[in-house]
Amino acid sequence: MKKTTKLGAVSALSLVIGASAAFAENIKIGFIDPLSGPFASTGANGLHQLEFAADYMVNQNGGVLDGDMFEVIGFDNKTSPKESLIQLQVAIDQGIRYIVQGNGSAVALALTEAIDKHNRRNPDSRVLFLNYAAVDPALTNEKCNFWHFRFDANADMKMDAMTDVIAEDDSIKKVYVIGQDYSFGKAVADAAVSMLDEKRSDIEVVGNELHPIGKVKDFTPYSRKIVASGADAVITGNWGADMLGLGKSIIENGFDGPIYTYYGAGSGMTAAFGETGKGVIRLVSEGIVNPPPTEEASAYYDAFSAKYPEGNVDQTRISNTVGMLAEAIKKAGTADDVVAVAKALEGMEYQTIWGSKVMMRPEDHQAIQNINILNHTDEDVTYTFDSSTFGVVNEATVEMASADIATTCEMKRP
Amino acid sequence: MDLILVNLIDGLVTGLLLFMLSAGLTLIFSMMGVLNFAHASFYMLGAYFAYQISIALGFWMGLLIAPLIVGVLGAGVERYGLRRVHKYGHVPELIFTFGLALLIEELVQFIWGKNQMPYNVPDILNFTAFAISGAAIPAYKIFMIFVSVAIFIGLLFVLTKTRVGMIIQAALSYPRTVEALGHNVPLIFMGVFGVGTALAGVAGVIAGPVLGTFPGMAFVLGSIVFVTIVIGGLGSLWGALVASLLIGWITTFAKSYNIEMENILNGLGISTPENLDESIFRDLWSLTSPQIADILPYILMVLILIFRPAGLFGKRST
Amino acid sequence: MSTPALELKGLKKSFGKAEIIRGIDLSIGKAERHAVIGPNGAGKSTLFNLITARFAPTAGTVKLHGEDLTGLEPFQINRKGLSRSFQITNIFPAMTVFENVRCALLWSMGYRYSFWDMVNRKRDLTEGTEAVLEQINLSERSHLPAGTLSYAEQRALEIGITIAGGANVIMLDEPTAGMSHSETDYITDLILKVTEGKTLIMVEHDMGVVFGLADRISVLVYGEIIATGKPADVRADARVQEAYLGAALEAEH
Amino acid sequence: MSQFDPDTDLPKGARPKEQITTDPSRPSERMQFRPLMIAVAPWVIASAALLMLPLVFTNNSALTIMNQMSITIVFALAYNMLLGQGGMLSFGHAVYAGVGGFACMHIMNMSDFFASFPLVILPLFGGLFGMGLAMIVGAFSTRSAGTVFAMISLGVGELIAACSVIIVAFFGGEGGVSGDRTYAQPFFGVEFLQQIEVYYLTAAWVVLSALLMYLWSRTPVGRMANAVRDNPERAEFLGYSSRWVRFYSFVASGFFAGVSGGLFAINYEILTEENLNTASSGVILLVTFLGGVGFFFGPIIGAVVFTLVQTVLSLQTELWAFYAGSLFLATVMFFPGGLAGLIMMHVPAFKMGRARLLIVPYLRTLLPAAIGILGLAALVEMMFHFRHAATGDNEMTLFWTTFDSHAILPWIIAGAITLIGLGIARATAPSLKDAWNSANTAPASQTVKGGAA
Repeated sequence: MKKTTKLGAVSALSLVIGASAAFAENIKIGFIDPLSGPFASTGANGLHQLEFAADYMVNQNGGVLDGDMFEVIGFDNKTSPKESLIQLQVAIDQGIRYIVQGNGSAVALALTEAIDKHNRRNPDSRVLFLNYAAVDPALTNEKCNFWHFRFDANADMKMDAMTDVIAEDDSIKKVYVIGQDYSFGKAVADAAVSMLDEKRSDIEVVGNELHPIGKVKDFTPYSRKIVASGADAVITGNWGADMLGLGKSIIENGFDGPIYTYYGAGSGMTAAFGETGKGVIRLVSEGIVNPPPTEEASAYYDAFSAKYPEGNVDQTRISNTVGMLAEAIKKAGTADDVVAVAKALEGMEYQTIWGSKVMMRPEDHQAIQNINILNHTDEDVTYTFDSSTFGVVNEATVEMASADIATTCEMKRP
Repeated sequence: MDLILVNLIDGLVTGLLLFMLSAGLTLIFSMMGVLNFAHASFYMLGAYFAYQISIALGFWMGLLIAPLIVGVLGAGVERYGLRRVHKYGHVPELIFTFGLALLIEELVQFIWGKNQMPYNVPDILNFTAFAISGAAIPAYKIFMIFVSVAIFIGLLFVLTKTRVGMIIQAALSYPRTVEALGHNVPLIFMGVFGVGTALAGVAGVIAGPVLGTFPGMAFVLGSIVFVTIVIGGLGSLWGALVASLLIGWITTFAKSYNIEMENILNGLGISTPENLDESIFRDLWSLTSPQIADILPYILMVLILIFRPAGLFGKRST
Repeated sequence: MSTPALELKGLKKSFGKAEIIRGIDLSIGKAERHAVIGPNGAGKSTLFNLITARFAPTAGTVKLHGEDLTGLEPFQINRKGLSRSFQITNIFPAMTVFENVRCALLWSMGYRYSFWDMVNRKRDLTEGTEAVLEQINLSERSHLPAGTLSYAEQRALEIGITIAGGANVIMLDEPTAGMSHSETDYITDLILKVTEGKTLIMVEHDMGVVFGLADRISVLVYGEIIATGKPADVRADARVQEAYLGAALEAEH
Repeated sequence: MSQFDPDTDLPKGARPKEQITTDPSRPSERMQFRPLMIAVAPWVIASAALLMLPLVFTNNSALTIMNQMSITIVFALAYNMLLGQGGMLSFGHAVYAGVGGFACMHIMNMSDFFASFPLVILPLFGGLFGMGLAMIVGAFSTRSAGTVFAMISLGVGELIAACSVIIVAFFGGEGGVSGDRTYAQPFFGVEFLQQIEVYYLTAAWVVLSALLMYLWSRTPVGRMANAVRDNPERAEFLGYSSRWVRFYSFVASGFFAGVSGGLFAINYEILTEENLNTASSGVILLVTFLGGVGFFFGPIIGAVVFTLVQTVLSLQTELWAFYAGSLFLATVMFFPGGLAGLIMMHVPAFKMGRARLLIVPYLRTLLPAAIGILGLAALVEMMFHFRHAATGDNEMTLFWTTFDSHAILPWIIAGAITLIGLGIARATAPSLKDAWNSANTAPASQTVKGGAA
């Protein structure tokens, strides 16, 4: 917040007098995500985690290269692709060469194309796009480009891990797939059906449906169908209010099997699920906070909690993003030549503070890492979320998940 | 089928909740001509206030006090805001409520932050009332039905049996005449606005625990409330009730049964194109009723406005 | 005999159970000045609204120059040469006086729904508007918003709007209602001047105006015409005197 | 005398009884008595300003923001053809801009066709598609004005917005439809690779569209739109069908909305669901109203101010929407004519040559008021920081000053500034009022008809 305000003032001033603002020593990282509007909570939490990671992992260790510090600047895109593109331009004009974004595949798709075009048209001010959470497989497949790096596992990889776990659970015979009616929701559903069929053809998909995104006020009718179908497990890619609404409604209407989710924790959701979600909500994610994997991780989390008592480290990949960027800059020996930094990132193997390894696959700039299935509970939770007594505890780990997953990416390198 | 009965109950809950919002709005709209875009914001305020009160005094005090606060706030908005704008005409009034909705959302975020609030069903109601062939009906839903019906009966009683109600009914049809008879129309406006927003507050209090208490809850509700009162006919309480229930049931049933467009079209004698994936109408063919359930009320509204602009129960053209 | 300018046959109108117009037959010749009089609530304004298709009749027909108007919209009737004013001043208050009159000229001058002509670059429009303003003595006021005019001026403007389009059948609904003596005289002269050679049908309460202007008079009582004829004949009609005129005539004599 | 017809006495959406519009016809009338020069002058000045602006604001982000303003200007002017000139309140106008834009994106992706003509005419296609959709919807929605029209526009807007995620073939689902503008035929060697080239293209279209929309308001059907807005019944008795007049306005508005969509497509090279949704429709209503619906140039001011608030102020503070909401409320409560109305309030004083009487009183009242309001904003920001900033992050920067938001002194200073500023403004307000009255009253020696009412 502090930095946002200060740099905002500078940027506006430079805008008014029409001067360029590329003078600082710092390595600037532009964070373009919603900071106002309905999805502001996720965006603001992400910004806090990024600022903290930059501070804790880089700046407090003396920075990179010759003591250059990471400086995170927040830009509010209001979840709008249009605003994102405007803010991208503002960020580039401020001398920012690293763009971090995660919320919303629509925004990510708009940004990756805009950055690709920008870099082609303006070789002097090229930027890299570090995507920490937009999971649309297209970003590392048909829409891939040299400037985009994804530090999260994509939707298919997460589904691969999720179905691995489901396949091993013999009590699951019937699965219900439900999601939001848009590209990501459809991708999740398609992946679930095809992968379940491949791994456990005896599992019956008793329901597969899409509901309007962000428009459903009451999920009861959907829950009724799920309960009536006799499903043993539910798979959903829902996020935000749609996740909470669906989850609460399913449980309330008498379902007690596991609900496998992509985005079922943090941002107030863990607190809101509370007791009702215990033992029901399963989350597919990368990175473990419970049980604490390493001492380093515990120190990191404790420091974060001291700074943001109400915040969660619910996206460990953000710290990986910062760590890997710092490594790449060190390796390239420059922060200004983003092509060199990108080349350093390609194929990098990185030991995370969370006790696992991340490999940036050069073919499609997709991070390969462990994927975990976490359980929402209040037992044995060291680090709880949302100032509640609940948190997510690791239940199963898929090592270096989908390392060989195919990609259609035809990377064009400069 | 048993599911029909379950859906009837679920649709009833949705419809009655909608009714609590639309009842106030239809009175406000038909009396004052104000398209109150901030109505859903008062619903949100109801939920947040109730959450805050429930932390200290429990759910029941929240149910009692929160709507009162919302109503007083609403009356204040009418007295110090809308009344001032009223003389400029209806478009400025509408813009005023628009701006107010924006401001309330921002204020809520300012005070309570951006996350969802852990506002939950009280323990005493947190059990399954009964189950119909495996589908659980939570006790809280029964409670919601009771509250809504009680409010409807109360409202009907006030409007038809009391002196104030008579004046309001007269003011609905002939505002100037009522003024000429020496009634204090501005005071009635303020009262109606206050009561209308308090009703929205009640809806927020009881809906918050099940539908979620978050800054976007007013936005998610959106314009469906306007759709309800237009379908029902402006100024008609019965119309609002019928339209609310209609919308509740239509959306519930559309979501509960996967009616596929392909079946409908085939039924109409149109055969599925061979290579569906390449057809430009492929999205139309793969349409299912749950996908469009929430836009059905809008289709219904447009059709009604084209063929019966007064709405189902309206006496005059909107 | 030539076709009458306006011909009503068996015209009826009910609102619910109340029959307001109970079968009217009336024929008004070309260039005739015809007044419709009658006590309050006799249905005079309703009759006007039926002729101009503001209301749809329950039964009967209206013919303009022999042409049946049934089922036509007000604007279509206007285009056939019938124009009317209203009992309550009905102008465009936010527009200037000039603009009011010019709007009334647009259709008749053939501009229709044109979106390629610039109104202020059209000499014929400007001159036509100025001519009408001249006729109604509002040239001085032409650039004021119409809503700021005095009541009598607004009535004069309304008459101006009504006649501007060049209609040959003019209907005026109580043009002098609520006016002082001098204002009434002013409007009466104006009506005489602007309806020269046109068919005029007017509803009026002021007997001075009626007998000063009208060639023929119809008396409407409870939705029926009880007498039609020259002023002198109507004045002499016993039923009329009984039903309506008695008091007024006595007061006048 | 009652102004109201007892039959239709009730408040209606588009009842013109207290129309806040000031008549735009008057300038036109003046025009005929004045040389063409004066009519043309504003357009020449505006065009010159648009040409020169990039020399002042050189960086790309400024150009991007100015492009965004231009697009909003075209859209807001198109919207005001409905709201201000035609008295029709639409809650779903974004769909016409959006569909025009989507059509342009699809044209961009038809590589052979797109390569056969220069990019500059692309917005024309957007306009035609916007117009086509407006003709379909207008066929049934323009039958009546007021609430019926408003609600149909809302319903249709919601339907088409919902289609955007369902009909993927045309709207591209969540990700939208994207393309590359540079594949068009080069226009005199210009390939529109750079922001500045796009800026001039957009600026040319803004001037052209604004001019056409202005001229439209001077045509017979444009004049009758005003007449129908004020008094549809009277218009019918002048030979015009209210419905058809509304239809023509609606279609023209759809055309220019589509043009703005085409410009959007060129600028951003992507269209998504947000170009169609009701939030965008609501924003354009607010923008238009903020600028002032009663004046042709009102929406232009609204578009400029709103874009600044949304894009530049949001860089400063997370609370930008809070300030935007307050701005709308203040405008609607105190200046219902919008910002343009506020400016035009001063015209009588200028005409009488007495505007200079206002300068000193304005400074005396508005300066302290502005300082007071800034103080208030500072308090709000401090409160926000106090409540939501990270623990230990006590330091905040406001108005180029860094301080500790948990210390008492900054609060006292901000509070004092607020109180003193607003206090002085309040104390000097009566003298401003007097000055206003005297500036708007002609001196006794001179008689001016119909002075300031």
